[in-house]
Amino acid sequence: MGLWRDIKGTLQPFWVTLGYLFKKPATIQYPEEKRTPPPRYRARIVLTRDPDGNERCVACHLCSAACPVDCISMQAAETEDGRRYAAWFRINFTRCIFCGFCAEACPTMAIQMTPDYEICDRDPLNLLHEKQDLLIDGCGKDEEYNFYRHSGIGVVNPRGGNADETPPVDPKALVP
Amino acid sequence: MTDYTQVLFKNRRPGETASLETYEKTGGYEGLRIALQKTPGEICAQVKYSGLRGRGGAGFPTGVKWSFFPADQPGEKYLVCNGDEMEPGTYKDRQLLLADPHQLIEGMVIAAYALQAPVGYIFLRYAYEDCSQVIERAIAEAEAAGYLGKDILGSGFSCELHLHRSAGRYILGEETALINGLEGRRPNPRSKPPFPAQRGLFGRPTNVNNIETLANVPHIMRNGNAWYQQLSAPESSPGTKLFGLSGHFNRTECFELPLGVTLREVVQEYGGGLRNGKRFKACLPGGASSPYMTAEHLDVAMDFNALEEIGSRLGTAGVTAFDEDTCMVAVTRNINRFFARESCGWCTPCRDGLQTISWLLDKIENGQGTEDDLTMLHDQVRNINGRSFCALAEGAMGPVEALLRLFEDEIKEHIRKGKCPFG
Amino acid sequence: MPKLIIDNREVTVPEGTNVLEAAQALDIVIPHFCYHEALGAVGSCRLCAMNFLEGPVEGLQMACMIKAEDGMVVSTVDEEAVELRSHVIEWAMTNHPHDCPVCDEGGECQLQDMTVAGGHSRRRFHGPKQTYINQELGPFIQQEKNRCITCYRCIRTYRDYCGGTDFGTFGSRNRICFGRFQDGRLESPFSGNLVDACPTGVFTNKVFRFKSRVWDLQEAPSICPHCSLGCSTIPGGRYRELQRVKPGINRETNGFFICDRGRFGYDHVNHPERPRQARLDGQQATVDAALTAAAQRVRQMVEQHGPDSVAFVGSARTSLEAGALLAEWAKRTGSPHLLFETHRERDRAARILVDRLGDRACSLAELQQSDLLLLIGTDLIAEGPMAALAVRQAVRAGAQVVVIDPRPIDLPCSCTHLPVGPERLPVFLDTLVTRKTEALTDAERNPLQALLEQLDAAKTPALLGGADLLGSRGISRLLDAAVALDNNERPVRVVGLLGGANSYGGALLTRSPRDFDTLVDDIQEGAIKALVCLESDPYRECFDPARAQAALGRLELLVSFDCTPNLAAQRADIFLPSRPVAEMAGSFINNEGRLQAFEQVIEPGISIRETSSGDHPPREFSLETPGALPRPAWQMLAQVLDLPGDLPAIRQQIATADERFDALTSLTADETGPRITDPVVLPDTAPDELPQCVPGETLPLLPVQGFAGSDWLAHLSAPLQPLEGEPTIWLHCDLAVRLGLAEQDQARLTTPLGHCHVTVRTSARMADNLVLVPHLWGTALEGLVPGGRHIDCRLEKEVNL
Amino acid sequence: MSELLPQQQIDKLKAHAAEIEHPHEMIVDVLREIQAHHGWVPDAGVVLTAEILGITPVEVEEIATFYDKIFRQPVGKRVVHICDSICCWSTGGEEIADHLQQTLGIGFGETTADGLFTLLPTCCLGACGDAPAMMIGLTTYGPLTATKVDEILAKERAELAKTTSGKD
Repeated sequence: MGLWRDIKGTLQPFWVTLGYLFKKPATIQYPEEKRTPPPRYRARIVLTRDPDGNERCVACHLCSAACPVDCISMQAAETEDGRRYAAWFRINFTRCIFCGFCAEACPTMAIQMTPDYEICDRDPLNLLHEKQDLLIDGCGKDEEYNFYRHSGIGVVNPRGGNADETPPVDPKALVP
Repeated sequence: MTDYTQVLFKNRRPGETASLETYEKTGGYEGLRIALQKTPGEICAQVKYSGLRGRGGAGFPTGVKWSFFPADQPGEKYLVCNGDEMEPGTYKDRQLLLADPHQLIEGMVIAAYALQAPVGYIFLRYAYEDCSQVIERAIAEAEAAGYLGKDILGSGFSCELHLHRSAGRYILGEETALINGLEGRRPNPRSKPPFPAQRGLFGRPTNVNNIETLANVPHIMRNGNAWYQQLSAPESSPGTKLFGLSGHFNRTECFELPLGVTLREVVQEYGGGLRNGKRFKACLPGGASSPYMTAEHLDVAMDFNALEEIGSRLGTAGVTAFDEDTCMVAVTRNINRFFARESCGWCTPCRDGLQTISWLLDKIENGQGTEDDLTMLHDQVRNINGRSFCALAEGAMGPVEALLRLFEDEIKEHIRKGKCPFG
Repeated sequence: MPKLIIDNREVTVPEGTNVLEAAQALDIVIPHFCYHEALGAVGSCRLCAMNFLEGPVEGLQMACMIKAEDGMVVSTVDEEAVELRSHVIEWAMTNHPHDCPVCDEGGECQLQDMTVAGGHSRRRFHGPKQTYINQELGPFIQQEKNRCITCYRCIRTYRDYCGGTDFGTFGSRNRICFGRFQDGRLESPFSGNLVDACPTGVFTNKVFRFKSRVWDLQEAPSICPHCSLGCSTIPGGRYRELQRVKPGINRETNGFFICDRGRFGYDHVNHPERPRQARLDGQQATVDAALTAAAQRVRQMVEQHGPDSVAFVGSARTSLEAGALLAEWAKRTGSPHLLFETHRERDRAARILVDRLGDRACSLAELQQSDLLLLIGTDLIAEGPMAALAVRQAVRAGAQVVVIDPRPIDLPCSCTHLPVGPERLPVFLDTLVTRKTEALTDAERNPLQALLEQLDAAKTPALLGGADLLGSRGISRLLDAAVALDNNERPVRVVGLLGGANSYGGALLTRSPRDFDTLVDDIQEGAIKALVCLESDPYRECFDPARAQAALGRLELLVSFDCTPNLAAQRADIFLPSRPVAEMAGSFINNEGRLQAFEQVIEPGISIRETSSGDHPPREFSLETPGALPRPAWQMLAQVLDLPGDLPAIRQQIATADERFDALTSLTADETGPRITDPVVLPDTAPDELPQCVPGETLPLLPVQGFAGSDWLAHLSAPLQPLEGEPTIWLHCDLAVRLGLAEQDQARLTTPLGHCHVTVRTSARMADNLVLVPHLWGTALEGLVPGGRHIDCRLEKEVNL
Repeated sequence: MSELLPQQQIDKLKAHAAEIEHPHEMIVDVLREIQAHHGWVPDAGVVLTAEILGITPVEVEEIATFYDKIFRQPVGKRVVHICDSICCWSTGGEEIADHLQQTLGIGFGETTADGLFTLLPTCCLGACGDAPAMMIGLTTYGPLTATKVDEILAKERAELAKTTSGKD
């Protein structure tokens, strides 16, 4: 039995290899040829905008908290109308492992992964992407979500002006 | 209609308020004279043995409450009359004051003497401006006649009464909230203990009684306990009670009836049946916070204990009737909206729980309810009942709990049809 | 001591403990909102439900409202209780917005914790949410009313605990909101505590707004450097910037709260002009070179002119470790001149207090238990704000407070105030000692007689006095009074408010009977030629700045270690950048002798915010962190002395050399700390009586401390700038009338130091015939150093043209 | 300030407040006096109350915003409170409320353009026997029908016209 098994074990790989000689190769001639990855492929990270064209990122730090390699850093700031946003936002792609935790953690759909995997560079500083490098002019995967329309604290609509809110309470109101 | 003995309403004439003269003619202030001959302890004992129970809604024995009061303690002590009658369906105190206000003054002076609390406050709700004028006049008359003020009837006992006019809000009917209101603080209820008898108004011992309760006291003093107890049949609930009828009755008036009359007698004899010959469906037996009674309860005696046995409460005996065409979900929704609006906002179950129930009942009544909403409604009632800071939310649960218990089919019909079956 | 069973585990707790606390003693944490250890329980949130199975109380109850009693059997995991808790959370969340991503409470949100702990996760209520309009509450507090869950903690903290009067509860039912009557700054000096009290993000720290997430902060237990009380704090920093301070919990000192000066006074650490570079004769130098030069030149000076020619001056913000090493340096040179306070009266008062305090020392926790508090010559809000809060808690428990002080004292509680001139304070103290009332005026006699009777009857009396106004004689008499008022049943406790965070430790280390005023004479005469300043500014922080500045110009060598841009640092021949409290570990001894350690929070350096080029942090690499040169003073001093430079070794060294500091070797920053009492080197004979002023052509001017503007570190903190205000003087209404001045008038104040423009404030609650001027750094008033003495002044009304 | 309360009355209230031990107990009384005189309690009225009683405006506002019968916003010359609790609701209160809204041309919480009437819902007025009921000023009316409401409003209008012309 032992001998037979050994012979089979030695010959079978050759048989398999032989079989592949007559099949179409799985590899492609990158970079002349390019593969189209599936839409949920996890590669280059972008910051998206809401349907009104404003930055979705509210600098909540959840992505940076979730990031296992600490490649995201940012500073929150506030606009005149009370919108929290990222004064600067940096992803260090030399460190990024494309795990997607940041996109998972993002409560505003701001940070999203794209299938664009061509982000290698000889100068590491070029892989330090700032906000202007990350921000795109679109909504990405969700065409509708606008955090400030659901947050319940004003900003895009006057306070109490969103669909699921009552107009502001006035303790001096006449109606009991 | 049986001719029951009229005690509190014996001087009632339509559109007329009994003067001091009329009151005195019918034995007014005799109770005070008798009381001043006794020691404070004797009066407390007599009230205790008379079996008088509080008429404000809870039915707590008045004499027992008085016996907790540290009458011997030196320093300021206060007597407060709770005239914040705001329970929907209740208007008996207004009728009583407009008919014969001196009963209250006399009752308060006797109570002040019995409790050795010579400063009294009458806390009156905003809407009773007519009563406030009547009370002010009665106080002035009583003072002029020596029934009130310094050295009453030569007994050496002095008593002063102040009238405080409120500015709305149901919660002030809760005695500790009322005390906060009198002090000019935000009228949230206080935690008990300490009870008002230990630390009440301005941190001093305070006794709070309902108008009708206090108005009974002079009659007990004058006529004795035996007389008082024979006024009604049930041993546990002696005396007469003012029944205020409202809702779909033919006659919506206030009657003085002995405790223990049957609901049937109230509905048919006094209420004169229901409007347009409709059939009786349900009623609130004692204000908006009392669980519903239905046609099957018509032969239940209207007294404190009997109603508790069937899962309801006598409350203020403000009987509001609903005819067969009434949607009980809508009724409950209205009542619940009242309680949600009148919550003081102190504790979470009342402040936010009642709001949740309002939302659920709105949804069901508007035909958007689901089975989940019904489950949630059960959840809410189970978790609010007995869990709130004061009795307001618990009272609010009375009708909701009764709705779920007695009219669950009606709720399900709303859900099934996707609209209110009563149109 | 009731013994009860919770979840099948037995626990014995002190009398008066509630069942929620008893469960906590077993490490069973049940969600709660309205209960707070400092605020107590009110039973409004209905969250901490437990099922009482056996004992005096039965059924489902709110554990915070039930006192633990013998024989109770309680279940916290009972199904009913668990269900109710999840429902209460659900109700509380009914109107709460889903704005956690933009909420600054994130990371320390108790509502979030309680929601998870309470078991509520899926929203069933889909009705509309309530919204509110926010109020503008001034520079410290940001409000977002929509987040409110109406737990009433804010009002109970701000108004009940802290005594603020401009904050209330409005509306009713589910439309309750908390705030001011109208927009405006929250006036209480304890307003910052709203941030900690609020379990969610209704009240957040406006200064810290959007700066960092709390999980990104570097935090460590620390001690507040802004007064002598030694409150426990937890500063937090990020990107080399100190960003906020929150209170640490120390049940002996500050409890759970801190004052706004402590909370918002941290920014001196980030001051743009903070000296970070070592200097040698006006040229930049390495720290090592400057240290070597300092050691060498001091040695040379001693060799040439004898040990008497060098003086060493620390300060009240010098850590105990650095102070002890400075003392060691002085000892090695043989110099007899070693002081830790350049302000004559604060120095002398601290030493006398430390020498005699002994068992009379009284922590703030003990102060809360007092039944009679006599505050004489102290304005607690300025000199030790948290002590004022302790006094308030005593009053809430029924204590009486008597204040004898010339200032219009604003305590957060009721008190009896005798506004008398500062010259009367010694007379009053004498009367307390001798019980002889001859020296009193008729108007003074009765209240003082009554006070004596009250003091005799009191069970736990405490005397509080400030070193500033009482001076050395006053503090000495205060202690005499305590001795005289002792009786067999109880001692009289004493709280002395000292100059700074380590005044007490400095006093323990001082080895010269002289004070700085006499050293100035020596400098003037040329006997002292070299001065080593350790985090002190003898130019301005002394009793008589004008005299000191004239004399200090004659020094041949000035060495300064400091972390603030003060005059000594600017004029030093050798300057060494030291680190503030937040950037190093060390220890302080507070005004009751409590030794407390603090840890390092952040590394020094210029923050990323300042070094960045706008939209992102710098992209250049550098081998060194910019501005990271400062070192802890103790480390630099150890180098001078050729000692090992790590803290444990230094502490060991100090403890070995001086057994009073034994506890240093095992001290950690999160403990309450042991008390150290020991006799110290007392100052020599008392200085001349303070000059009495006779009202006449000139007016007596009394410089006093203010809440924000007269603490040097607080002054360097940008967030506190709004509290400093304009130069102001206070007059009694009657005096104002006599001078033809009215409230808010502009006046010209002339003193021997020059002229300045001031705003007139009047009060009926202060001493007559006196002009009070709150010391204000960075203005013409900075030369008017508080110190219990009068300066002649003139006041003229200014007419606006 | 005299517009809120006559000086004489202010002095009287101040004197009374100085006499009593707990001036807070007068908060509601003073607010009601201001309301009786001025119709409603503006911010200045809260400040005036605080000044009369020697307390802080916050303490007054806490009370003023709690009670529903203290008006912290401008109201018309007459406030019409229509009961919406169970007894009035079950006897046609909603129809009366609708009728009032239509007749006056305003919704709840609003004031008629001529500044005469403000319409507010209220909880039970204690006139359940006379349901449906309403309260105008401090006078209760019931049982109401559409016609009766019209009559009452007409009467109130006439009275208002009289007092206004009398003043002029």
